[in-house]
Amino acid sequence: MLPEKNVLVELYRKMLLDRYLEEAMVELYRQGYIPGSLHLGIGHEALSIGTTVPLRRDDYLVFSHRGVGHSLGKGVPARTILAEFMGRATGCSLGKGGVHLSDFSVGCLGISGSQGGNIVIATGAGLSAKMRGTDQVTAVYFGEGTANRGCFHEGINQAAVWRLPVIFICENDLYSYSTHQSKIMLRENVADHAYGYGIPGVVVDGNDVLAVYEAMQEAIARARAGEGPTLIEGKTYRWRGHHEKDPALYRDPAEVEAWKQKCPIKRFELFLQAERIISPEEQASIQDEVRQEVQEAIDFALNSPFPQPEELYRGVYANPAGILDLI
Amino acid sequence: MLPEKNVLVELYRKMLLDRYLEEAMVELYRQGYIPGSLHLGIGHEALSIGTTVPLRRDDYLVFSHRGVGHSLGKGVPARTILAEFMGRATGCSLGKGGVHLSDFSVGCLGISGSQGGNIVIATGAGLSAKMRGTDQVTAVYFGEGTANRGCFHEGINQAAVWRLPVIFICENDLYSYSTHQSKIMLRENVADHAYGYGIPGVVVDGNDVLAVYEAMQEAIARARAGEGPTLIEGKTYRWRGHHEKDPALYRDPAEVEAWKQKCPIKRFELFLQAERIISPEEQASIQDEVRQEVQEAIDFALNSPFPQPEELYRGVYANPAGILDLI
Amino acid sequence: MRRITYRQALREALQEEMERDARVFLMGEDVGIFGGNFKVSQGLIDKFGEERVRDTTLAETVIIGAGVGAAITGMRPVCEIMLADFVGVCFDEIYNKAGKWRYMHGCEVAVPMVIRTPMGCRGGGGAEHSQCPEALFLHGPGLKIALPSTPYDAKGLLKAAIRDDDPVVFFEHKLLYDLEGEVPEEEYIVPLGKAAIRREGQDVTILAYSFMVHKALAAAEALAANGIEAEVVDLRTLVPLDVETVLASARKTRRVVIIHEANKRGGAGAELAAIIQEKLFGVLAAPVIRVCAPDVPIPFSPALEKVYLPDEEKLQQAVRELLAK
Amino acid sequence: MRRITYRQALREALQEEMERDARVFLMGEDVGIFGGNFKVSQGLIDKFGEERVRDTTLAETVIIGAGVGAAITGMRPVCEIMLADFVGVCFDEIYNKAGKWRYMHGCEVAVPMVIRTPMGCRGGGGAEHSQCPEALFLHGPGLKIALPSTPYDAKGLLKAAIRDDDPVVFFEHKLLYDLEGEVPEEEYIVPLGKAAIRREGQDVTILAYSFMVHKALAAAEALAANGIEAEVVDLRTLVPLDVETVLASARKTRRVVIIHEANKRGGAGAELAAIIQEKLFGVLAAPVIRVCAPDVPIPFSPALEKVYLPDEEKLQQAVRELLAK
Ligand SMILES: Cc1ncc(C[n+]2csc(CCOP(=O)(O)OP(=O)(O)O)c2C)c(N)n1
Ligand SMILES: Cc1ncc(C[n+]2csc(CCOP(=O)(O)OP(=O)(O)O)c2C)c(N)n1
Ligand SMILES: [Mg+2]
Ligand SMILES: [Mg+2]
Repeated sequence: MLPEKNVLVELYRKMLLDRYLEEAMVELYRQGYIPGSLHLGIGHEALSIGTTVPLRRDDYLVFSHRGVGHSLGKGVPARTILAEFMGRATGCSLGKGGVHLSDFSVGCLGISGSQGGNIVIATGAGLSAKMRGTDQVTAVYFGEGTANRGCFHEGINQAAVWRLPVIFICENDLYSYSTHQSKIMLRENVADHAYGYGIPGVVVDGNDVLAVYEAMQEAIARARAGEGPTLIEGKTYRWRGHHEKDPALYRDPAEVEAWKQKCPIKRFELFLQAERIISPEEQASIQDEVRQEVQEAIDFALNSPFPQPEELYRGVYANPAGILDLI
Repeated sequence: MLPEKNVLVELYRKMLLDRYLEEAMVELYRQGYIPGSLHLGIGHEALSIGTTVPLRRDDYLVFSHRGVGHSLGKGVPARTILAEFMGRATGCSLGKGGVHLSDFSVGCLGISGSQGGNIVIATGAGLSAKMRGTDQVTAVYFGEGTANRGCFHEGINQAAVWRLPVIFICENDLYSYSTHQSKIMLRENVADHAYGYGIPGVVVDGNDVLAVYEAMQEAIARARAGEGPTLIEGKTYRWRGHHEKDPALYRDPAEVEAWKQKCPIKRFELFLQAERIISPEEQASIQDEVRQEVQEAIDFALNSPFPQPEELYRGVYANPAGILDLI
Repeated sequence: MRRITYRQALREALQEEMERDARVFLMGEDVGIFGGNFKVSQGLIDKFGEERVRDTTLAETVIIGAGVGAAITGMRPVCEIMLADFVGVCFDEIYNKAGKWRYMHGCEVAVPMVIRTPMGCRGGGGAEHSQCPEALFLHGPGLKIALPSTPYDAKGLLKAAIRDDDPVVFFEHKLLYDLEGEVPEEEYIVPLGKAAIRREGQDVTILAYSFMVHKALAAAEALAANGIEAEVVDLRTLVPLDVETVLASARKTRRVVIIHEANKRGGAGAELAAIIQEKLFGVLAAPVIRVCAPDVPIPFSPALEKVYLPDEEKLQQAVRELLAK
Repeated sequence: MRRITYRQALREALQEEMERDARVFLMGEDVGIFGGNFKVSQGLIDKFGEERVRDTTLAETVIIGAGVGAAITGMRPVCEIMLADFVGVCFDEIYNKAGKWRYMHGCEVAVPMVIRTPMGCRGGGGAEHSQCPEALFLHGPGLKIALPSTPYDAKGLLKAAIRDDDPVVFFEHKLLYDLEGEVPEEEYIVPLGKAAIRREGQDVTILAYSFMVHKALAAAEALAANGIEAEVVDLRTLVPLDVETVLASARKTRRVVIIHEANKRGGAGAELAAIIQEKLFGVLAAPVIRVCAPDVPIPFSPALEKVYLPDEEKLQQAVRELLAK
């Protein structure tokens, strides 16, 4: 069933916002405004947006290193995301996190630097929601590479046994860093592991935002109804290198090109036009709005201060009584 | 196909040896000769013996905390096993290991104190055999509880991808310590996970030594032929507590009794008699021999010295150059 | 005052805090009906039900990881790791997730969780079932570390740890569970970061924690018979560390001996010695000495374990040598 | 002499040892065609093929666990952990398996493996991608620890580590990969356990390793301009530790400052300070001082990272204060 128009517009708007913001980040990174390694999710938008838009504000999200889209989808402002990546005091994690984006006001719980560490944390967030008697859902994200780690097994199995409201989402983009999926697993689908856990495993076209949205809605419904976790795998592709310093020479340019042809945003635009859901004028004005939002975010971030030196020592402990003498 | 008589006798002999030795250990533990926690495998004999007898001397074994049967099956002398458990210098690990039984001369590589740590080590032993171009097989053991740990996932998947000659054997005895299988997994079989790894998963009656032997032979053949790993799950039951201080009150006595009725040794004896493979006289003489072997092991261990104090410092490093000043 | 065991004291702490605060719950392997490997949580499932006393899968990564996830979303988990040796299999979760999640994510969210785990040798545990890994967590920013030595402290520190808004790694010693001691009926807390002077003396300061406090007291008694008066300081927590009490005692006696069961190299004694020599240079009459296990894996054979373990004799010997300097 | 980078030096060590000994092989994430995250193994797959330069799954537990399994059955694996921060996810495998397998199993089998891993801050890595966790392994019996600071040592120590029959945790520093230095064409080894005096001086001893050696040398130059002659000792390996060289230098200068990038509490500096104050009590003219990062998670923002990191200014300052005492 096709979602309401406002949902379709939101999906489109947020996919665009994600794309434009990440494209801007490519530039900002090149110019030296973003330190460290930058992992972008360009190409993944149908998954990051299609799975987050159907969530409620009080649902939890534990994404991973390509978390710009997920954050936007869940409602983190573009400007605090960007300021965070630029190490500014106004960043959503006060500039202390960088890729560790968080915004507890919209349920973005943070990310784990060790890939897959987020999976077991999500199990705990799901447990917490269940114990507190809310119907909050937790969504957690990882790549097909990360699915090889042990915490995938531990986190999903425990959530299955306790029938926790957690949705495990594998963003399968064929590569983990330079390594092709064929080198790290024998089966075609990560979702095939669902069988062993006795939970539903769903494979979707990760470039089809409506298919993703629908699969997510079903998983959310199951989770809220107390029926436990679902493992969703979306097949997609990252357009850029593993991070912005990786030229990704390990991929065949033809393969990259073929996937770009399957651009999730273009595809959704064509659909929206063909179905006459949004007019060309509406589309243009959404694009303008989004461009402006990104520009405002850039201005905000560039004009934001860096954290004060004293910030270094602040906040290690919630209760620092007795601690400071050791610093 | 029924194995040759000499194999059948060996299976029987070793199951008996395992049983008698472990029964003796119950007593020795009670008398204070065995320190620490003692985890016995009484009830598991069809699995420990049925999977080790078909291995070659140069194959590798990485068993776990109930490793008496596996050690015996692979050819570790009863006396060095017992001496080890009694902390004697003559033990197979010089008394330094206790439950960490090892005997490199017969391919017993040791055990991991953290359950499941052996699984990834086995993957490495399999890799080593493959790289050295031998056709050695590695067998690794774990309970259904341990199968919940992440290293199960990491070890099996890597072995699958590299098509390593490793046989992953789950000894499912329904309980991990006090916890029933129903509390730790939704599916009935641990072997159901094989599906996700794209390798064969086999469930056998773990109290039927011939079924176990046959499943193991098939897995060995696959492994030696370079076709990769197999996951075998044997359904069995431990008769005693998790360890010798655990009265196992969490189990229904009727359940225990029902499983004792399915005693793997009794069952095999009945088979051997029904098929007239061994005569009552042969059986009696095997029993006598085994009893004597156990008695000799006890005498040996009781008469063995404890390690000398200097042993404490010896052997931490293979190359201790430059190290000793820190001890 | 009534006397109860360390185990009972811990159980009371759990029970009282669970009664007091519905967010507190237990999870770990076999903590439910079975009551935990050392029976600390025995009976609690009858009071609080399976929801709040949770048997987990045999999977420490998820025990701790889920603890962090629950803690940052409004619960106050008390996670049990069956033996302290197994912190290695969930090390990233304790060290990097529990310890740093707050700071990395904007210093807003608290991670109020307790990781209870039994440590130490008790005869025949061997290299992977006997360790005292507290020093590993000393190096980890964001974590607190408690190591009670008496029933009184076991209860008071555990209650403080549960109420604390930071992650506390709480080490119980296997050989202390059966120890009896005075524990008042009335509610009390032992704050994290306050050492206890277990015995006063002016000749030498012995710093100890957990089970070794008792070895230190035994050694002090024996030394007293020879006219040497040792002051025994029970650190109780390593983070926060009660530097003030430590330095005050060291300033008074001018001689310090540290005892811990863990091996020496990179142990907590190194940090203590480093602090004391820095702060009291010129005050001390002798170097700070460490009495610890040697840097070898823990041997299984009790014949070797005895040689391995620091004890009152080794401590007395070290004190005597130090005073002779 | 020809000059090559630290990265090239490491690569040469790998290549030469792989040529020399068919049992040596590499495994880790993206070490094959990609050449590793820091390109150390680039090109080796062309020389040795996929069998000996193995891309693993993203699963550190199996990278190290399988390394142990291969090492005890006749191979000599060199395992790469992409960043030193991730030792936490395979901690049990390194600390308890690699380190103790031999001892627990009869002291017969050797565990000849190397765990290579890049550590340190390089601007914007944050709390989980910048750590220097060497101190954690210092506490682990059975392990050796190498931390080369120059291309020469990178090659010589890596070759020594690969030939060593014990497990060696080999820390490379991210900021050193591009450093050029003299490396002879001829075969050589830098033995584990021999410190190098990088600069002689009589006023103060600076103990350093890895990247901080260069900060120490920079500070020493600046101090020399003010008439303070610092002796800079590069420890090269923490286990074995060259206690002799350390003590000889400290005995000469009577003042010791330790610098390391890792945070202070429970860091390697604690052990060094503890040893030195014990061995040289009465000889030292001042306490042993540590210049380290503070005990906070590593902040992402470069503005804070700069405040976080120990550097030549902080070191100079500490030396000056020490000499003023
Ligand atoms: C435990 C751990 N090992 C290695 C890394 C380094 N690393 C970060 S992302 C990545 C690849 C992840 O691949 P995948 O899970 O497929 O996600 P993708 O990057 O494709 O989105 C690696 C190896 C890490 N962060 N954590
Ligand atoms: C990582 C780890 N966690 C916990 C333990 C303690 N422990 C030892 S055996 C065991 C239960 C194992 O159950 P299972 O795998 O089913 O094997 P079984 O004992 O039934 O043969 C537990 C919890 C351990 N040794 N290692
Ligand atoms: Mg991927
Ligand atoms: Mg079991």
